[in-house]
Amino acid sequence: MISPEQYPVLIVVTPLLSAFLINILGNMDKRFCYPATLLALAGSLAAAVGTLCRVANEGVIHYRVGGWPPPFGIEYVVDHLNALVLVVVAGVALVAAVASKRSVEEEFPHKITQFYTLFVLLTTGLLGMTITGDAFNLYVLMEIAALTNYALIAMGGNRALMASFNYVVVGTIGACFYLLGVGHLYIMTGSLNMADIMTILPSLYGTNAILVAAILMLLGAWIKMAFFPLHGWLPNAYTYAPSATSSLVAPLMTKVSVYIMIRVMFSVLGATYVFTVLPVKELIVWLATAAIVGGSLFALSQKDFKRMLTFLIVAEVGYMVGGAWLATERGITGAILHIVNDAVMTLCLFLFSAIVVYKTKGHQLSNLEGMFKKMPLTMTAFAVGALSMIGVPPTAGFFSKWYLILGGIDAGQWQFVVALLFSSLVNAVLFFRIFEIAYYEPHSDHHGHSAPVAIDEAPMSMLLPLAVVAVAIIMLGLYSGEIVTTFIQHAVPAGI
Amino acid sequence: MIDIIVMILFGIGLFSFFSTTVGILRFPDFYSRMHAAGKGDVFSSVVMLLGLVIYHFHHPSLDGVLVAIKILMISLFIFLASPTATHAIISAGFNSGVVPWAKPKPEEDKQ
Amino acid sequence: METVVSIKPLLASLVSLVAVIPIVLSGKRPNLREGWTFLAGLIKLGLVVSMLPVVLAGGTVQYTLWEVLPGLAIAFKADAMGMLFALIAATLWLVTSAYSIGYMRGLHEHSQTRYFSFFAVALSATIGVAFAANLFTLYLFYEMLSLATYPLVTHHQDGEARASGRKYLTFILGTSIGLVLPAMLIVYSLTGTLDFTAAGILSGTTTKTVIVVLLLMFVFGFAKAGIMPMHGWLPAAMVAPTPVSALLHAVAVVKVGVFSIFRILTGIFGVDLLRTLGLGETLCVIASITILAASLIALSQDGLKRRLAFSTIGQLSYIVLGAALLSPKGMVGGLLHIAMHAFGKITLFFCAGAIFVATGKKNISEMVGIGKRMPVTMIAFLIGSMSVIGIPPTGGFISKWHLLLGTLEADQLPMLVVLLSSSLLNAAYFLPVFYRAFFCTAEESLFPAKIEEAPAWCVAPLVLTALISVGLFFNPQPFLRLAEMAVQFCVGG
Amino acid sequence: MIWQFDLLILALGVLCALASISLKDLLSAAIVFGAYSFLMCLLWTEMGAVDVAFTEAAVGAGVSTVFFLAAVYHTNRAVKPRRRGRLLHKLVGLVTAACIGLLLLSATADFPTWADPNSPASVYLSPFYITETIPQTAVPNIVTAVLADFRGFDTMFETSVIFVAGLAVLAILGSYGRRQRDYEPSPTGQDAAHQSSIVQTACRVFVPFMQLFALYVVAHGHHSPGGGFQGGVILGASFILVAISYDLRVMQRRLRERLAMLFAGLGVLIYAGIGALCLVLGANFLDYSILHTILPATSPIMARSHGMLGVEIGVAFTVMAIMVIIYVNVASHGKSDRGL
Amino acid sequence: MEMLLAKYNYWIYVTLMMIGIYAMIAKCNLMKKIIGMSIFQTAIIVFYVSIGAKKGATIPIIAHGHGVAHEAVRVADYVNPLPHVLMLTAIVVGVGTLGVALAIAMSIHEKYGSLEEDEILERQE
Repeated sequence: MISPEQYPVLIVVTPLLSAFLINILGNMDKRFCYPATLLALAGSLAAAVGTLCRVANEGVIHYRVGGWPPPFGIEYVVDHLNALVLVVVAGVALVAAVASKRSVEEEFPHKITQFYTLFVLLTTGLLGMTITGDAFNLYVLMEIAALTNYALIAMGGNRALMASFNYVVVGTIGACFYLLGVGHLYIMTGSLNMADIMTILPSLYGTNAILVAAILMLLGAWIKMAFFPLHGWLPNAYTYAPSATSSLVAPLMTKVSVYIMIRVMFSVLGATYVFTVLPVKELIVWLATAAIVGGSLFALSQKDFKRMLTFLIVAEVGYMVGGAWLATERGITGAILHIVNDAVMTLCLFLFSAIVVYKTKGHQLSNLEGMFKKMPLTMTAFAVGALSMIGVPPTAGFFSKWYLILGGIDAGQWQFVVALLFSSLVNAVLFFRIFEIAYYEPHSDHHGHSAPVAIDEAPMSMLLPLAVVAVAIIMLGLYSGEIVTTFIQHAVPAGI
Repeated sequence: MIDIIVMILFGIGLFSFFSTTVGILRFPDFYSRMHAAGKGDVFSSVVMLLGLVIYHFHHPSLDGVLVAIKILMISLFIFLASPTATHAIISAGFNSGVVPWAKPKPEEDKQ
Repeated sequence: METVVSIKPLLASLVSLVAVIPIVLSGKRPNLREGWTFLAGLIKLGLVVSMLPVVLAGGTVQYTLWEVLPGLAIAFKADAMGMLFALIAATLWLVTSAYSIGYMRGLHEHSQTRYFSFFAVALSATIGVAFAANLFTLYLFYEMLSLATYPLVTHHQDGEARASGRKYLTFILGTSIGLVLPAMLIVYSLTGTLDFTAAGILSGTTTKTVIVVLLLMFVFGFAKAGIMPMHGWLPAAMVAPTPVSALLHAVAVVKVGVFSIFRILTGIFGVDLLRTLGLGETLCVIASITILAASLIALSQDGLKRRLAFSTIGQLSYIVLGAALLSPKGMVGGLLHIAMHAFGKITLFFCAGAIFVATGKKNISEMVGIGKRMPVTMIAFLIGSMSVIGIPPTGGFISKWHLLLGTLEADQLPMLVVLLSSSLLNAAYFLPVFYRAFFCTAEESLFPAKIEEAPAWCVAPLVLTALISVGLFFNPQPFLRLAEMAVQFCVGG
Repeated sequence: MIWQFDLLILALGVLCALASISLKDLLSAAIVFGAYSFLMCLLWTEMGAVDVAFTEAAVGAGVSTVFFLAAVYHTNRAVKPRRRGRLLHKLVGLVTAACIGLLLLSATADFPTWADPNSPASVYLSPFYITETIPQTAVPNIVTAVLADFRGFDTMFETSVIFVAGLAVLAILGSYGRRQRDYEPSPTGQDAAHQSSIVQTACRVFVPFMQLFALYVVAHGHHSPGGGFQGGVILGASFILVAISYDLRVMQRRLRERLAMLFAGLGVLIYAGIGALCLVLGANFLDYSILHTILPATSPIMARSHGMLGVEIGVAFTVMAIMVIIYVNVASHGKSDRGL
Repeated sequence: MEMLLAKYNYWIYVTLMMIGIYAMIAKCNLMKKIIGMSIFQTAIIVFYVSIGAKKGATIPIIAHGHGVAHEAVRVADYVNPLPHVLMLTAIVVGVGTLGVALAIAMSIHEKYGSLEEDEILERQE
């Protein structure tokens, strides 16, 4: 009944519609929520995959919402870049949803309905941000994602409240900056459609207004993605968020913001403007270097496992921003590939932290003692994610880092290369510290012959997703060549 | 002809607005200020709206009449709402124990 | 020379990895578990041997598993050099497994299942390195080996193990991520490929300085080769159970290090390039420093295993030196020494373990007169040390002989001196052990004169290895042949 | 447009803004802020943005002021006089504000002069909307047409934003889902339940008219300023008025929280559902023109018009319900007992 | 003078925005932060609406609906409707954010008994 023509919009509409259904059903009976959520996200994922295949076969897809031709109506544009990101977002959301069951029942039994409705709406927002080809539509979806995000984080209670309030303030500033940027573009070009703006823009490259617009939009994206000097809000927000929330938000929010930055750079302002007219290339790569080094060092100084992960996110954002601004083909490829890989890696780590919280009621490093004995499978899966963060082949992390470093070498930005290697080393230290803690049973310093710890694995609903993600990490690693040749190399703007 | 009436109504309205403002600024205490505000406000706005209504009969047409009726309804609304609001405010003030002004010592009060 | 495309190399590497599953599953029933280990070992050896004819016929067995990125494939190639190494590793794994059973059970070690499974993983990594067809694959298995050996090194899970485990990872991972990875990336961005070729891939791509930097990055980056100052982890890792030290730190890990260096020098840089740039000397100097320093330190060590560790460091640099001489004979010697030293040193470690099992003694000073109690072990010890020193009739002599010839061939007389003097030093730190063990007056002796050997599971392997290293003197085949082929292949002369 | 008037309003607006952030008493700050938004809405009427002005009047000056007051009522109303310590923050704030200000000012130099009929914005896209609206959608109010049809997709998500906001407030404050609704007297002794009968009577008179008016605004949105949002807000406001003049529970007897939530969901469902219906009928999402196949006796053009009406109704539902929900939760601090 | 006439809207929106940002960053009281936030958002609305303004044009509602639907509509008569639509969205988003922010602020107050940032922070320790 529904032709493949409609897949792009289905990606977004399926979760949107079902969000409200979930809410209505949930008010009748809580138990509907979980399966309904899975169903919705699975549908969205299916549509996303369908779109991906179409893009792979027939190239860029344009979809006119409401049947109005762009630039008058809103247009969905699915090209090789966001087709990929869409699948990742839908997939990650689905896995996170599967894993969320126990944590949600544990952490806020009274608010299951609201949680899942918001959860699905957040996914909708992220998907919409990714798929739209209209600058203003992007803002609206950004706000949906943001509002749901605030609420989901605030549901953590206690310290999460203040964190989420700061997030509200900062996030609003970010979104408003983006909106202002769009306004500047609109007043200068009179259009809101990204592709349209890009065609009009070259005649205006010289003007101050466009410069300001660029700065504002990029600032907005950077605030949203917690790029180094602007990262202040992230650690608290993600640390104190409920684990079900953080395992959705931490992998996706920053990545999608990075995607938006790339989108703005290459599909609104245009690569030539960003790299040649703007004088800031070097500066930003330096900032990214600072982000990587700073993030890694902060992570090194944390006692709190989850908090440590949040600082790693800051560092990873540095990777991607830096890679995108290296202005070399390999660098940008690496950045895009890292969006995909890092989403999955982060998901793996945060799913693990969710398990830790669920099992040990805390997320300090000390909570991990003896984990290898207690839950070997979980730890194995986590180890895969960790190795990927370190960048050990054949995990996914290695290959994106590979491209990034090559890009850095091509661009002659050695400080960036060094920073990447440094952060790999730091990650190695971080995660092997964790392995060590988890490998030695608590207070077993008498030749290891401690009381045998009973095996006590995580519940299936959490373990299974984790395992899936671990496998996915390795698969992504092995297929990264395919991904690059099929999708990313088309996404990299020509003439670099 | 119509214009003149409109002028006059506007004049009255403006004047009483002015006096209302003066009253709000100059009256000694909460209650009397509210008195000024309540009365003057309602009266002047209603008068001015009437002026507008009449202005619309310049060239009578269906739309004109419609607009006029709408304006009349607005004025009616104000006529009901504003006093109620004033009343509510004053009684709230009274409940929270704002003392009325007595002759000898004019003391300031917070709204 | 014909190339056979066959999945054998991959299988040879994977078989022990797969074996982990049954090993873990049958964790409750030790005999079955060790049965699996042996089975895997046999299959592995069988696979390796089955490829031997092809290689001896001058061919190679190749298999490309998966091309991840353009010019970045997980590919296997069984050529002479790799075959040499694989053969050693596969053989010694069997022996060591047997020995481990005796050792672990003799000491009632805990969590043996974990021990055996990671042992298997380590082995498949080793074979993977041996058969790696390009730097990327090599790096992949190199890292895998580092990770797999960590639980083995820190098997005791006590404070000491924790500390030395840290040291181990810091050295191994630190160098491989900090030096090898970037070097690899630079090579890739220069040449666009990482395959090992006969003539090397770097020639004519870049300036001498870059080459030198790369060379240093690689040589020090493969810290498993224990070139000073990257040797710190080796003595520390001696906290591991002796079989681990024996296999991993006399054979697998350290030899993987030097093997990788060999591969890089021949396959990436290419002998000619190094010759033309005259980088051999640099390496020679580095290596000889390590040789002498290590031997001197070894003299001062009282812990038997620590002494062995330092001697290992020294001996490894022999191999590097052999490669650095860039002369056919020298390189043959180097490659041969991989084999010879492996057999000799593993014998020594077995003896140390046997002594520990039987008497619980770790220090040389406590072993006065032990020969009266454990004659077999100590005889084997003598043979092992002779082989390491290079005294006929042991295999060690053959390799050292080639090395000496190599120095002459490359007229590097200082190196000749270095080799000889260090051989003296070796003698100086090995023979006293043996001497004090047998030739001491009854009252000096710390042991009753009744013979009381370690369990048979321990003794048999060490006797076997000892015999092999003697046997290698009389018939150094197939190792010599392989080494010569490998050298001739990459020197091309 | 009389620019003196314009400027005057803007100046007043700036004054109000300054006042509302500097006042020490949050209650008055909130009220001044209400005044500020009202000035803004005057300004927009005066610039011809009637719909925006209408919305701002209903939302900004009306409901959100109420929200503020309710929130202040439940928290403490006085701002602590700052001792020392905030100097750094002040400095950072000033510097940031200055930088952003300079940045934006530098951009204004390139802008076309204000209200220039030949500015890109006026000549590029808008002519299409202005000329094509009647022929293609038969809706005189261009804003409604663009809102509900040309850019209807935005509006759908904007409705979802409202929905999300309500849900978020529930999730954060609400004891929603737990059934206990304990009555507790409000912190201040003064009892709002005994509002003077004058107020109650007046409100009783007003409420029906307000709701009627709201429906008029929704329905007449095609021809005059207004539409789903404004109507919905007024509708919500009427309930809020009941809640204020009587008591939260009295209001809840008329519109229970669960029912409200249902309405909210329903509203957006109507909107998205109409979109999906178009999808099912084989057109693109939200392409109302296809609806003429199922609507009796309608041309594609009128179908668009009707479709818009449908979605506007949906919007009205959601907005009304959510406004009520937010008010209820904010005013009663989550336990919707009796409110202010 | 023309300069002033040409740009004063934009200048004043910048001023409002600066006020908003300043309040959001410098103010210690959460409510003040929220007020600042709303001012910030209105400032943007002023900006957009100013973009839409057009000299000599009237509100974007075509006179007498169906009556003159068929005669040509003169573009110059009507102001640009697009920014209005966008700003309707912005206003709604604004009130949404406001509601959420207020809710969070209230539960913070419930938890820590204060709306002053610094007090809350020291009570968190």
